[in-house]
Amino acid sequence: MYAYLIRRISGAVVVLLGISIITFLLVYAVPADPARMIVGPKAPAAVVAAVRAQLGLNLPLPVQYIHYMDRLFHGDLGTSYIYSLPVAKMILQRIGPTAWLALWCWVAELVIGIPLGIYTARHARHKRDYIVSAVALVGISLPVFWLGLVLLYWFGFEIPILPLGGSGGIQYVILPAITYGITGAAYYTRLLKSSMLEVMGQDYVRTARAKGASERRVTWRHVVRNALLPVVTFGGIDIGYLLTGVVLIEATFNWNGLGMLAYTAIQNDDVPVIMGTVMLIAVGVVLFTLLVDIIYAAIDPRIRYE
Amino acid sequence: MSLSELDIKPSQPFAPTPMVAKKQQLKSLREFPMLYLGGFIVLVLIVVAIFAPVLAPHNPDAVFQNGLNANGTPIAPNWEFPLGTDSNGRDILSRVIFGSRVSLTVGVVSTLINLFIGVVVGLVSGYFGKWVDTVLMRAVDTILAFPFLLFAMALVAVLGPSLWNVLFAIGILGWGTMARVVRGQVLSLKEFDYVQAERALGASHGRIMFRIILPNVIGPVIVLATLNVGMNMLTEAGLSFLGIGIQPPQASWGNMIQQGMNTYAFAPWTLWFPGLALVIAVLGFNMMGDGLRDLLDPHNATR
Amino acid sequence: MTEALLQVEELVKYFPIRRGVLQRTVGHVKAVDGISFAVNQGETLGVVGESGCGKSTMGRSVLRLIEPTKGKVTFNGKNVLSLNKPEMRAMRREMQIVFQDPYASLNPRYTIGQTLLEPMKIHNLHSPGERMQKVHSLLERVGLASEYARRFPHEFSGGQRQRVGIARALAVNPKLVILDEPVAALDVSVQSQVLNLLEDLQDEFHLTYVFIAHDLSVVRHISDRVMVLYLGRMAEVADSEELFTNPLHPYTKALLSAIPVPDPDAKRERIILQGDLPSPANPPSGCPFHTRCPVAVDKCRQEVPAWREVKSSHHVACHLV
Amino acid sequence: MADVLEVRDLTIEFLIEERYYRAVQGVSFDIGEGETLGLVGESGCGKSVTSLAVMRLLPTHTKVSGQVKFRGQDLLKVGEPQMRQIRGNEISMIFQEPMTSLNPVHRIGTQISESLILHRNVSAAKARAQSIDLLKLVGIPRAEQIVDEYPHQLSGGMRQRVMIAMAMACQPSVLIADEPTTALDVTIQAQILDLMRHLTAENHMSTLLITHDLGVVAEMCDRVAVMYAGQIVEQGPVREIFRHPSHPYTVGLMNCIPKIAGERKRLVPIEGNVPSLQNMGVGCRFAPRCPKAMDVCHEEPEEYSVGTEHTCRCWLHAEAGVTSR
Amino acid sequence: MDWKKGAAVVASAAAFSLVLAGCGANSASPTNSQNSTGTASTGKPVPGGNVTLDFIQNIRDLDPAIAYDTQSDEVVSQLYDQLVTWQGNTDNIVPMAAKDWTISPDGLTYTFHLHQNMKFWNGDPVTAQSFIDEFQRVLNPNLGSGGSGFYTIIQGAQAYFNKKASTISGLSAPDPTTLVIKLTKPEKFFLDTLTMPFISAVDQKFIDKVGNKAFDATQAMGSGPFELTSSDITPNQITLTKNPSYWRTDKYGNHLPYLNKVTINISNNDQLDTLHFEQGQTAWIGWNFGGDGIPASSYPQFMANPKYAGLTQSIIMNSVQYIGLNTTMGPTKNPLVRQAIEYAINKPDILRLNNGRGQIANQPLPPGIQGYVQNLPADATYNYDLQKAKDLLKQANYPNGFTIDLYSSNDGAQLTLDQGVQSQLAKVGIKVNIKASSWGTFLNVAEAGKAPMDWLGWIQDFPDASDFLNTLFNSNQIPVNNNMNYKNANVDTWLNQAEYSMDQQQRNQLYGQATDQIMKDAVWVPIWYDKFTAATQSWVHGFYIPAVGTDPIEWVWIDKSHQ
Repeated sequence: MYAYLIRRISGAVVVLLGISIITFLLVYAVPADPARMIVGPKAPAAVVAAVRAQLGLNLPLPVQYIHYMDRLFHGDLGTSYIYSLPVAKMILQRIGPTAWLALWCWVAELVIGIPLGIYTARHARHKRDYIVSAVALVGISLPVFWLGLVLLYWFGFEIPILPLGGSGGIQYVILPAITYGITGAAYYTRLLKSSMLEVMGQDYVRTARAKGASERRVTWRHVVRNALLPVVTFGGIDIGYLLTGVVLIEATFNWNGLGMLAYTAIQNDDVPVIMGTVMLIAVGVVLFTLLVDIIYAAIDPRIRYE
Repeated sequence: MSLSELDIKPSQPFAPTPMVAKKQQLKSLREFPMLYLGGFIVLVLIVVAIFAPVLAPHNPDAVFQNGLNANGTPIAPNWEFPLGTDSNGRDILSRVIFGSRVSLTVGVVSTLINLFIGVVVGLVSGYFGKWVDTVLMRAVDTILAFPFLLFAMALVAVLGPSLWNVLFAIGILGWGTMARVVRGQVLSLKEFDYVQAERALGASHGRIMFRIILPNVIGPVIVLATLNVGMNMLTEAGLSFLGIGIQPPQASWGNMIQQGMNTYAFAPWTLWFPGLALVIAVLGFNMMGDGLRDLLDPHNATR
Repeated sequence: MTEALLQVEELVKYFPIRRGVLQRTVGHVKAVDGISFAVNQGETLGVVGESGCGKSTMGRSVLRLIEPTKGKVTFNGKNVLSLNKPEMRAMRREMQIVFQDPYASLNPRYTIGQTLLEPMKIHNLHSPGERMQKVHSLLERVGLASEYARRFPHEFSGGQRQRVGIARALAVNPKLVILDEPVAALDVSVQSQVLNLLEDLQDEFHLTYVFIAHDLSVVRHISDRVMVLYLGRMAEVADSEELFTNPLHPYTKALLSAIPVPDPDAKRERIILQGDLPSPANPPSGCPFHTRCPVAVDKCRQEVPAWREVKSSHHVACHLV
Repeated sequence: MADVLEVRDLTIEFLIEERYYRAVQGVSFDIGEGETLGLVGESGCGKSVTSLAVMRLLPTHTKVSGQVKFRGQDLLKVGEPQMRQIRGNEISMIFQEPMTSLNPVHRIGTQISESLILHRNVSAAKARAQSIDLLKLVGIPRAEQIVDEYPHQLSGGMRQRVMIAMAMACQPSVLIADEPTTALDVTIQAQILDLMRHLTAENHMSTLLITHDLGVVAEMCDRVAVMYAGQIVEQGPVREIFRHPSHPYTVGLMNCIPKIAGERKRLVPIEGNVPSLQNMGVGCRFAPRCPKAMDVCHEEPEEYSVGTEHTCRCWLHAEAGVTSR
Repeated sequence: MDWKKGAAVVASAAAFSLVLAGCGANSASPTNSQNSTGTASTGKPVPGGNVTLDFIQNIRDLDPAIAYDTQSDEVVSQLYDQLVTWQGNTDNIVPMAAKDWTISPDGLTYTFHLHQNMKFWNGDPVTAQSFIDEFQRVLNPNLGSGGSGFYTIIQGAQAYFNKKASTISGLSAPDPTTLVIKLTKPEKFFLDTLTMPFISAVDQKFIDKVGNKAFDATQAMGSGPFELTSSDITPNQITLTKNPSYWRTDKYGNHLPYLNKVTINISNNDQLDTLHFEQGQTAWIGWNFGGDGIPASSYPQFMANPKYAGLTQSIIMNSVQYIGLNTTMGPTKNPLVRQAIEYAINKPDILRLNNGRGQIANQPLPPGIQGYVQNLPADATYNYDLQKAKDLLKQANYPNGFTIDLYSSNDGAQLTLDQGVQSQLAKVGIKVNIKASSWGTFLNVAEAGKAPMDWLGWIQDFPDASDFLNTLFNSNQIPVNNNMNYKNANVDTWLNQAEYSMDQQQRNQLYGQATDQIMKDAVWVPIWYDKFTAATQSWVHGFYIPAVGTDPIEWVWIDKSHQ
């Protein structure tokens, strides 16, 4: 298990290195001059030059990359060109709100998706299955920002029972989470349904029935437990997607998290912030994938890594 | 969010047999209502895209003198402009109709790029295994770990926003899932005796990969690709919403939604109609994909 | 004695077991551990053993579908393992294989005709015009109607598919066919049809068979000589009659006695072996069978028994024989 | 002799593409106290379906008619809760594939305990202790450790022993074994058959043994029923059947098996293929493959008595008269 | 559309608009009148209460030396005191930290006398040195202040900037309340530059403690009317609380400010801002400085809603929106082509796309600035005339038009305008490709003088024609500010002469000549001067749109019933 973990982690490190290089190359290809951005258009050329030198922008690209990675290993993600704040500090402050939002978005997906999955599986190929599946499909076909805006308008303004955007406690979470839940639940519904149908055809389910177990016991102890295995894997991947997809939700609901930070950074060509957030989100995705593998091993005894 | 590769279980050797066996059942609408409804929507979409110049009542880019109110606000739906006008005084119906071309092109072409890279990587990775597999799967991990939307934004920002750059960015970044699904299928298929038989007959690697294995993984790939089309259409809209999408005046539903957001408070139709068109189109592809999945699902054969 | 068509010497196939951070090889599954035999033109060699004994791996190693670790395979005077790619491709025409699972061995996307054309296309046999004719005659030869060429595998029963599998192997006119459990998945009534077909084809085309199976009565029926494998090693080889009437190795004896006989009055002394087959990743020292052998002595635990010819063309690896 | 299980006129129909097809037709048999009945036939003949019908484990949308009497009670008529009390308790079952028949995510002990907890209302701790005893009973070494292991950690033979232990947990009166050794190697098959023989004898259990292997039948059964295409074509004491097979199918089966001893001769196969469910034809179902087929075979034969408790569904024996069952 | 240059770089967030600016606008026609204290009087001010406001943009930096974008300056000006400031909604300069000042007759020496007993929030005294410290920070090239260019006219400032001197020789403090500034040349608008927050009183002791760089968007130490209580980029909220010992008073003797607490939420979403205001959550909408008034996405709604009839205020700002035509590359090299484009643009139609929020422009200078030409000569005036445009194109050998790239920022409203231009120019055969991108990318192209055609806006730093004409059309500003690469020897001469003249009459005349020439050469198509509109809640008083500078938060008070 440990060896497996170490192997997985070293694989993850390779992935992160790849991500850092590609990100670095890409953001440095952005046609905007950071030094000019920092000091503004009226600043004399000498000031621009001084800032350029300070940032090490006149060094060759590979050297810049090495410097960047060196600082990275010392926990220094650089300073935002726009906000003149340490990127690490800006990111750290936003991990919490984003994690909080992502968690609830995820919960909403599960809360909507999993019961529907069980329901459609138990009524597979019946009218009820088709209707519920179609509704779930409409959900994933909605652009999240469009739905978000409509919900925001209705439940924030027309019937003002929820806050009009902004980040904060549970009342701020409700609308974004529901929006995300609606637009993502169908993935779980679909996955759980097909997984349950498969498990329901397994021999060991027949064995359980042959032992005299009730339908409820069969469903919950034998079917759902096994059918959830792929859902767990997907859940991990999904949290990764959530971290990356949180941009739209945050922009729609004016939630001040990582997605918003990254998004404004891209709008402003704020290279250190882009680098930092992209790297962090990638680390998050990689870590969650890793975590899911571990959880998977814990709940599925067949997975033996050694 | 992209699709779950787990939706189509790679561990399960994909049995194409039921598909052929089901040919006679294709008549039965009741068996696969999703497939038919989705297919119908997609068909309508394609027809609309092809015959856009015939169907659209106006030139989509034409600015009408009577297309705006005196205070510069869009005109509500009426006989001349059935879906109203946008903030430039252009006919929304015509733009929605022409927008189908862009959305469809983005959805389909970017999916084809996904498909091409994903299938080749998955096939090579799964077939050759060993270090080839290790290297390629690291690449897939990398591509999947990227915050897709952010990265597409950055890429489009660098390349400059245009139709082709948008679909290139979506295409070049979105193949990870496809590669994983194909690889999983190949891993199980290559142990199948008919593949071994091919080797025993002395067939080359290329022949085995592309003539023997590829046709047998095509089922799940088609399902995934169909769902991907809808997904990529949504991604284009997302990029447009974030300000990096198809450049006007070329109408895409994404940039129409974005433009509509600026006027929706006093002209809600500018947001509603392009949004509705997008939802219906994406739904069509999703339904078709789900229907195909059901059709190809071996579990359904026994039920 | 004439030169054997197929000569296998000390064939070894180890699958590495990788472990740890660096995926170092920490051991091997010794699937095939030094097997030697020869098959003469027109002969049928039966290979029996329980699951995990390496019989399938051996069959595939001979054909280089799995690259053997060590050993020498001589076919028709040529060293198969030293052939380069084009030579190997040409060589594959001479040696073919029929698989166990009639459901997995045919490409579901190909019609029967396409499946049978495939070998001719690969080896560029016959003119394209003649090929279809050849397909029809092959189908008829294996007992299927020629119009079946247009159908897909799922339209056929297991026995019919197995006939197609055989026809595919014959499409390149091979000299040697390795039959890897060709009837194991078939019902008894169909199994007998296929066995008869195989016998007829052997006579007609002077084929040489290596017949791999776990069913002893089938092997007895079809083989001239029989080789018994246990954990990747040879336990006993003898002419079919000799082996079944006079088994020498305790494992062979146990195996024979374990077969249920369709005769309620048959009174036989039954040897029930204790325990499971050991893992080929960690085979027992000395004689691999000693852990389950009812007559094992100390020597069996320490020394690997030598491969000896006990009687004329009856070889056995046992200290006690 | 009191029959523990009486099956009368069992007919099973499956729904395939909106039509019902008969998989089993008019099957009748009895199993006495402590008796082993072999149900033998090729794949698709309906033998497994019959056993599942007894347990009422067939999928919904399956029509089952006839009677399945367990100690006089018709199982096809009892309510589902009552049926659950019988399953695993009075009648238990073991299956062909020990790997897939065990739940991969539950421990061995948990799976054996499940029956005990369901039917004996014992505590988890007690169930565990009993599970260990059961594992010992079926000859599993290191039972104390195995009880906490998962199915994938065991070999095929061991898993089948676990299945048997599970089936034995509540000391049922009837054991249904559906091809219990087909997936096993010969030497392991011998072990398992040996174990089953001992357990059924010691516990005086009635057994329905389903198999395609005539050898297994000859070794294990008191009586045998031969099934072909959904019908029992011949039924009788095992010795009778092997000595005097009456139905051409039974004869054919015996002739087409290669022998392990005696003279090697060319096999006499049964020509043709087993008919599929969708096209069974009319009359005797074996007629198309029967070397002795006559004109009359277009009509459905009845079960005729051909000896003591020996019946045969073939026109060749029509003169013997219909059995009185 | 809202690149109001004068200021710095960009901080466009979201797909929503934002503004950057230096300072001020000269009120052309304020819709309501204010008294001398600058409050819209509806009774005697009542101190107390809290308000919430929305900001469209993130605060970039609260260091007065660094902050150069409009949003940051809004806050910075509440936290820090400058020497002088603008009076109410006029462009009169009035005392602030300096209670009075004298200017030597040669215009080179400025002597300021500071108020006594001014204190930073931590109790440290504010002295003349506090201002000198700030001058040194602004002119320290390592700090990267965008304002350094305004102050190199001070004696020794250039040497200090070049690190050839350790102090600025032109600055001295004979006593703690006297500050003397010596210039190298007379400059008519030097006093104007001192109203900008760059030169605020700063507490060097505090800065030494936290470090020059850490003095950022999250901390501040000033002497202004409000104290920074919290500036948290998460959840993007800034809280200002009343500085209880602030020294300024109103005419009733009340100490400013009136409000106890101001909470500013950074929203990034102008639709949400509108909804917040309509729900009564925020006190007013439309920042003078930090936004372009009521957002385009809700402007028609506001103007049509009788509820807000008496609650909106508008002014025409000292800013201009224009299309620049590159004089050194592409078809627009030819003046005839540029003139053709001038004739082909229908300005009222484009203004309509902006919901009429502006006044049609005919020259770079807004009417509120001295030097504005009331009656342009005919050859510098262009009225919409398609036929003339076509004729000119024919003369220029482009009878069938040509293809050209239009660069702009990429926010939603801007794209609408770009498309308007696109469709209008199509009528004379000019095919326009829109190249809209993020601010940084756009400016990188524009400021290299490489955009064949671009849409920009300019808002001045202070109300002087120099800030427009000299900055944007002097050839010494090529390519960064004069990014259409315009070079005309006469214009250069006039502009240079006006730059250092102390005679306003002469300056006006010189700027008029330059304007005529620039328009004849058709360097820009000026489209409109921005109209700025704000709305307040009925319970909010004292808010006015300042002519120059930032919003008067310190003058705002609210009804007792809302406290």
